[in-house]
Amino acid sequence: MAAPLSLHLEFGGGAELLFNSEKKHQVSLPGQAGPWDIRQLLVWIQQNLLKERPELFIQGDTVRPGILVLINDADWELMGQLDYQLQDGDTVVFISTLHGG
Amino acid sequence: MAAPLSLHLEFGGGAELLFNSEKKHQVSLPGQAGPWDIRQLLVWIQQNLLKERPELFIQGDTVRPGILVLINDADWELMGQLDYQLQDGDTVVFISTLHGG
Amino acid sequence: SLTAKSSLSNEDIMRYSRQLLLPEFGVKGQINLSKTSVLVVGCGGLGCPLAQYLAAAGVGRLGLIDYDEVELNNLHRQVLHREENQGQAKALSAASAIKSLNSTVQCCPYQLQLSPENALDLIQQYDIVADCSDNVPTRYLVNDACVLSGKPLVSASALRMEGQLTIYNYKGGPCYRCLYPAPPPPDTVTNCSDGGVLGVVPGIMGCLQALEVFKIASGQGSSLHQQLMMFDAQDARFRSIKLRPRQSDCAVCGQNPSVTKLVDYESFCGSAATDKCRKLNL
Amino acid sequence: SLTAKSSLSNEDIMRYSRQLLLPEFGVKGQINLSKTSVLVVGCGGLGCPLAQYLAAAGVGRLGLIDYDEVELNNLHRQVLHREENQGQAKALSAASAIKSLNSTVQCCPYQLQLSPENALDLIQQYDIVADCSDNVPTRYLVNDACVLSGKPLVSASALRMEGQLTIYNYKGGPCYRCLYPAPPPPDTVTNCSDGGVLGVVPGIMGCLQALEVFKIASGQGSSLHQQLMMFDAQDARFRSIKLRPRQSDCAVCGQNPSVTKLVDYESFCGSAATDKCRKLNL
Ligand SMILES: [Zn+2]
Ligand SMILES: [Zn+2]
Repeated sequence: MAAPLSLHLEFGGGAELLFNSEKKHQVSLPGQAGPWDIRQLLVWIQQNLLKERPELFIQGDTVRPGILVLINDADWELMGQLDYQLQDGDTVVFISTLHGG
Repeated sequence: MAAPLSLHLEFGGGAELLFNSEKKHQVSLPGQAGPWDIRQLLVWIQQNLLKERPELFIQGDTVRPGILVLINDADWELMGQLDYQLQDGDTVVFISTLHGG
Repeated sequence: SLTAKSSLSNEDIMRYSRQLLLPEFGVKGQINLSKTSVLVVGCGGLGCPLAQYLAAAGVGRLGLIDYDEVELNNLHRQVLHREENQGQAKALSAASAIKSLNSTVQCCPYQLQLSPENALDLIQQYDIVADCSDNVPTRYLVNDACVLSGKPLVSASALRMEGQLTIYNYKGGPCYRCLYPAPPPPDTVTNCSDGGVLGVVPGIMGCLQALEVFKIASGQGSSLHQQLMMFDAQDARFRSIKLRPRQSDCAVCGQNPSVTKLVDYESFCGSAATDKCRKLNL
Repeated sequence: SLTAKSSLSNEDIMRYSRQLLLPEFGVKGQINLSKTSVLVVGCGGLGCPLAQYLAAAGVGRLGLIDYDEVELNNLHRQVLHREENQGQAKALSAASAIKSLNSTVQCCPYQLQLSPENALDLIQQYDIVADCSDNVPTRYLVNDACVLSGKPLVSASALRMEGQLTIYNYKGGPCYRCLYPAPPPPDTVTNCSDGGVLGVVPGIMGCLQALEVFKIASGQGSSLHQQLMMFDAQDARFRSIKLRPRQSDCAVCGQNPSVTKLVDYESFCGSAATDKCRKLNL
């Protein structure tokens, strides 16, 4: 059983509006048998942080189109996407793409 | 006798013009009996990096007026100034103030 | 294309003297810039400062596309237009302001909606494209047209107190579809007309966008290759993100593209190519 | 001072609708902004974009100081001026551009050199000062006058491909003299007229400077308190530095100040208050 995991979550580009308009969240994920990955983090966010209209954030087991996920300032595509195994102290950012001009 | 010290030095705002127009310098200070401080670093820079006109960079035992020194993204005044003891991996930035508009 | 220029006139030397002094730029950079044509898609909050600084610096030719007309609620951020231009075509209003700033720049206003029918023809006439548009279908359209024409796309956006800047289709970096293969659900899209925007935020992003266009045009190359720059005005913080490279399975820039000509982007996105009423009734 | 405004006209609501939508700003922020007066010291590369965006957003009163006249070599970065304004006073040229963008802003052009004789009188009439000047003596003069009058000073600078932005004399943070107690040796000072500047760099810095003025004026407060923002255009990188607080031994804002009235800043700095010929023969 691994120790609890401390994460720094950020939401931006409008995604924060689904989280009480708070952009920064310091969270602690409970210890579990194996490591936490992003797929599990999304379920945790949906159950613990997301206040309303989850379909505006999650579709199926991933984020909805138009949200970019960044792990420690890198595109999650470079880090293994849903399979990335979270480390204590990681920063994960969810950014909604802006289209205005 | 302490191990050699690896430092990341940066020059900007025009101060880089005294260093071959190179803004970033990865340097290694030789091991010595006690710790290195900024006062000693300035002497080392003058002897090893500074190509010409040292008076445009150093006056007495400190930097000339109009150059700001930053240690790991903080004003050196907050860090003990000339007496700050350098740690391996530190970033030290020398920025010339800009006045143009 | 532009007449090849191999030297600067005396007036050019006087006008651009402050940037000719820069070792990174110099006479060669100025001549390169004067040979470069840039297409600006959208003369709004981003397009105004971008066009203003590119013209001031002496870009060769500037195409200005906008189908819309100047309204009073534009003036808090669309700083090329004046009160007296209300009701006029934005493309013409912007072109007239540009001319009074630098009459030596060739300025081509297009009062039209960029569409799958006209986009390739227009984009093929330019070296660099700046996406300053305000809606999702236009962003996919501009991206696909740039990939199909092989043009670098400098793309900025702004909303509320945030901004984003990326370069697509440039030196092995991703295109817009590599990052966003599927369009966002129309319900999740907020435009400036419903979300609001602080005027100086597109000002900052349009200036940064102009800087990258400028660096590509002068021959230095953009430093935002395969990067996304994000700006949060509330805490005055910038963050640069390393992006994925070009994706081999991308629908338009991948190895076996399914998009080989422009398509119907309003249907694809389920929304109209305007920031005024965001949903399309299909 | 400005007439106290407690509500917005219908035209205000139309014009500023896109920023009234912002929860951080809203009607209260707009009314606060309309009650605020800002003094812009210098109508050059920084002052032009700053004045442009503050006026567009609806600042109450804008003072525009510049002793100089528009020259051709200004136009690559000083985007409020037009070719036809060459030879005119910059303060008047800028004021006329501002009026055509937003006629509801009170605009006060001053064609004069800010000096120890007039600085306090002028600064006392404004709530916030923006230093957009181009030389060392003026920067010390503006600083001391702001400290003696208790005004926040939003200060930007640009040279070659770099920019800096700080807020002085604000919420316990340092003043310019706290950071730079002694002036730089005149030999080490490079101005835009000898070092050059890429035009869009003061564009970016002036817009960021306007943002911080805007945040102070609307009541949100600046996020650059006791911070220095540095920009390197070559690699499109911003860096924010934590600065020292107000220094108790500062000559002007310290506990026993030696500077209690304005002094002769050209003598103090050994250079003239212009960016044209940098050395003063003493
Ligand atoms: Zn692609
Ligand atoms: Zn002080």
